[in-house]
Amino acid sequence: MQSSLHDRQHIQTIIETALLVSAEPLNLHDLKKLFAEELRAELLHEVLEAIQQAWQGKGLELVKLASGWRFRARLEYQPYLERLNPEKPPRYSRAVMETLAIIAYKGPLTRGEIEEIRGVAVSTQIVKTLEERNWIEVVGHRETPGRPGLYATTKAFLDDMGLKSRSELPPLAELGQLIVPEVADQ
Amino acid sequence: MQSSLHDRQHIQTIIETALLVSAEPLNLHDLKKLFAEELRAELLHEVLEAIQQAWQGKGLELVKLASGWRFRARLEYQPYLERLNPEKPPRYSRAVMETLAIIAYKGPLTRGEIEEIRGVAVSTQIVKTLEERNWIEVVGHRETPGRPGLYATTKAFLDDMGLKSRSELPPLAELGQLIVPEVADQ
Amino acid sequence: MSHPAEPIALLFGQPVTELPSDLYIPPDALRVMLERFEGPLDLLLYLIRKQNLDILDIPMARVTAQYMVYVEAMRVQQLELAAEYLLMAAMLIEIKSRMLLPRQTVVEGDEHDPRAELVRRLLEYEQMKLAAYEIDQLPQAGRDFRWADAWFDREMVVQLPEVTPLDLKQAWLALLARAKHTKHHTVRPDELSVREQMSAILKLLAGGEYREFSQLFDTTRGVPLLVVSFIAVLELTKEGLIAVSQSEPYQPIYVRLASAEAAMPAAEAT
Repeated sequence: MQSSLHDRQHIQTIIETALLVSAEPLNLHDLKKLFAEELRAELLHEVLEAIQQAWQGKGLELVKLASGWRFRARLEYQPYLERLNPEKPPRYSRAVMETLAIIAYKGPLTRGEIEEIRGVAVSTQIVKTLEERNWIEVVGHRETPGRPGLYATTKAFLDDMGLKSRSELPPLAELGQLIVPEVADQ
Repeated sequence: MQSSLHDRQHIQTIIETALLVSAEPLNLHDLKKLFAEELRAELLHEVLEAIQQAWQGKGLELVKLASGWRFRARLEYQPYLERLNPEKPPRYSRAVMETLAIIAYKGPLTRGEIEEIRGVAVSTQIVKTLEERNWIEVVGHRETPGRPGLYATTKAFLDDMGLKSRSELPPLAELGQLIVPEVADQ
Repeated sequence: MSHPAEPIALLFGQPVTELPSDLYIPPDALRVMLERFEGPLDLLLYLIRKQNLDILDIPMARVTAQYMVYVEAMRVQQLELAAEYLLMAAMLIEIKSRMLLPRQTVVEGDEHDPRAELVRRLLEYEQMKLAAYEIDQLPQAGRDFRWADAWFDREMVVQLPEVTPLDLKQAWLALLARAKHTKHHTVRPDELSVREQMSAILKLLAGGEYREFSQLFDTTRGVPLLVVSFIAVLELTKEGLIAVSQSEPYQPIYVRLASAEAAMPAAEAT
């Protein structure tokens, strides 16, 4: 009994180590290859479960994928790991930013009204991008033909901007004194 | 106190996770980047030591190398892990190893100077093999005709040998007592 | 080849035991053997060791004689490599001839002893050869141990673009610069809260039901907000977005979405 428990612990350490150093997921067939003796699939499953248990509350988790088992960083640690090799954060296109600015400063207003200000069409993709980000929403409908939706920015948008209310948006009052360049820069 | 202990545990888990997923050794500077707040180097050292302690008797060990800290499988698990990937990396030829040793102990030096010590030409293939392994690199040029490149070993070489610095290389046999071993021991 | 297996040369885990013991060796064996040496220094070291010679007092004649036999074999097989061996042979012969000459002037200061130079090179090479062996004995990544390599799934977290209020202002400015509609779109800060309040009221009424007018006002957040809310209601009415109704004076005022008027009957019909 004593020795079998000891063996079990040893098997578990070997499997855990193999999973931690392997660049690819390992399936049961791979794991069996680690040992000279034939291991029962049942035992392997028990050991894998024990490893999962042992890693509760740690930074990695043992996950089963289509191609096998693999350790990966838990979702909640990703933000820290991202900092190690920060990828350049993606940027929204000018079209998205302008649409957002118009809705933020002038909403609620319809897509047609946004297009009027921008002078160009606002694609469905732009609206979808901002809706999926949960930064804009339809808060009502204009009683004109087609009953177009009225877009406004959301509370989540203000939260993400670190603002308490829309009145905290950078004031545009001093615009009159600004020398507006002929061409939108860049 | 309670919360500081909790923080400490959290910091430890984050660092451990980063070290387990990193494809490169992480130095203190890297580890600091994981956190938004400034961490004291002293605290980091304590945490690294705590992680080393926590992995006692497990399949991996945290080692300090030339370019930072990294987890590796303990040597005694290699026989098991080899069963997974039976293709062993090739042992380098004596010509490669002698060239490497000369660069490690006498570098930076030129190819001509290596040839002088070896008494035989150093083929381009040898240099390429070591460069591709990222074990040697050109660190400068000798200001003689042809400006030959000066080769030195890299940090990656020390890392791969599990060494912190060149001073940890096996000590050279003393010239006076240079008695060729009767038997190539092992 | 009479000796039992006993390694004589360092060949990294492969002890060499089948080396010829003297000069009388068939050329084929020589060829095989010479391939195992890393050059003339290596071969010379072997010969010195093999004959149990004091490395600091090399008997040039014997070593050179043997050496020439090897070199001859090399020359037949592999001319390119032989050049280095020939160079060494020339050096050995030079040393030998010097020693045969009577020493006339005793140590002319800086006249260097070619023997000393050879010994220095042999020692240095031997040192490096041993060092190479030692390095090869170190546990090596990939060969003797594996690095940890757990998975960090970057794709699991979609990185969203970051936007700051200043970016918004920039976008707005660019817009204005392009449209040259500066005057039309000048927005005063206080107007912002009105439009924000308009959104809030529209959301409140989104269900389509009537709301009591007073429900639109949050009395706990100060007079300015009440005023702004009131202006928002007026603005929404003006824009035809909401309908305000009161059956009789002093009766509660009800508000609902203007669109609900069109929508309600249809809803009731079903």
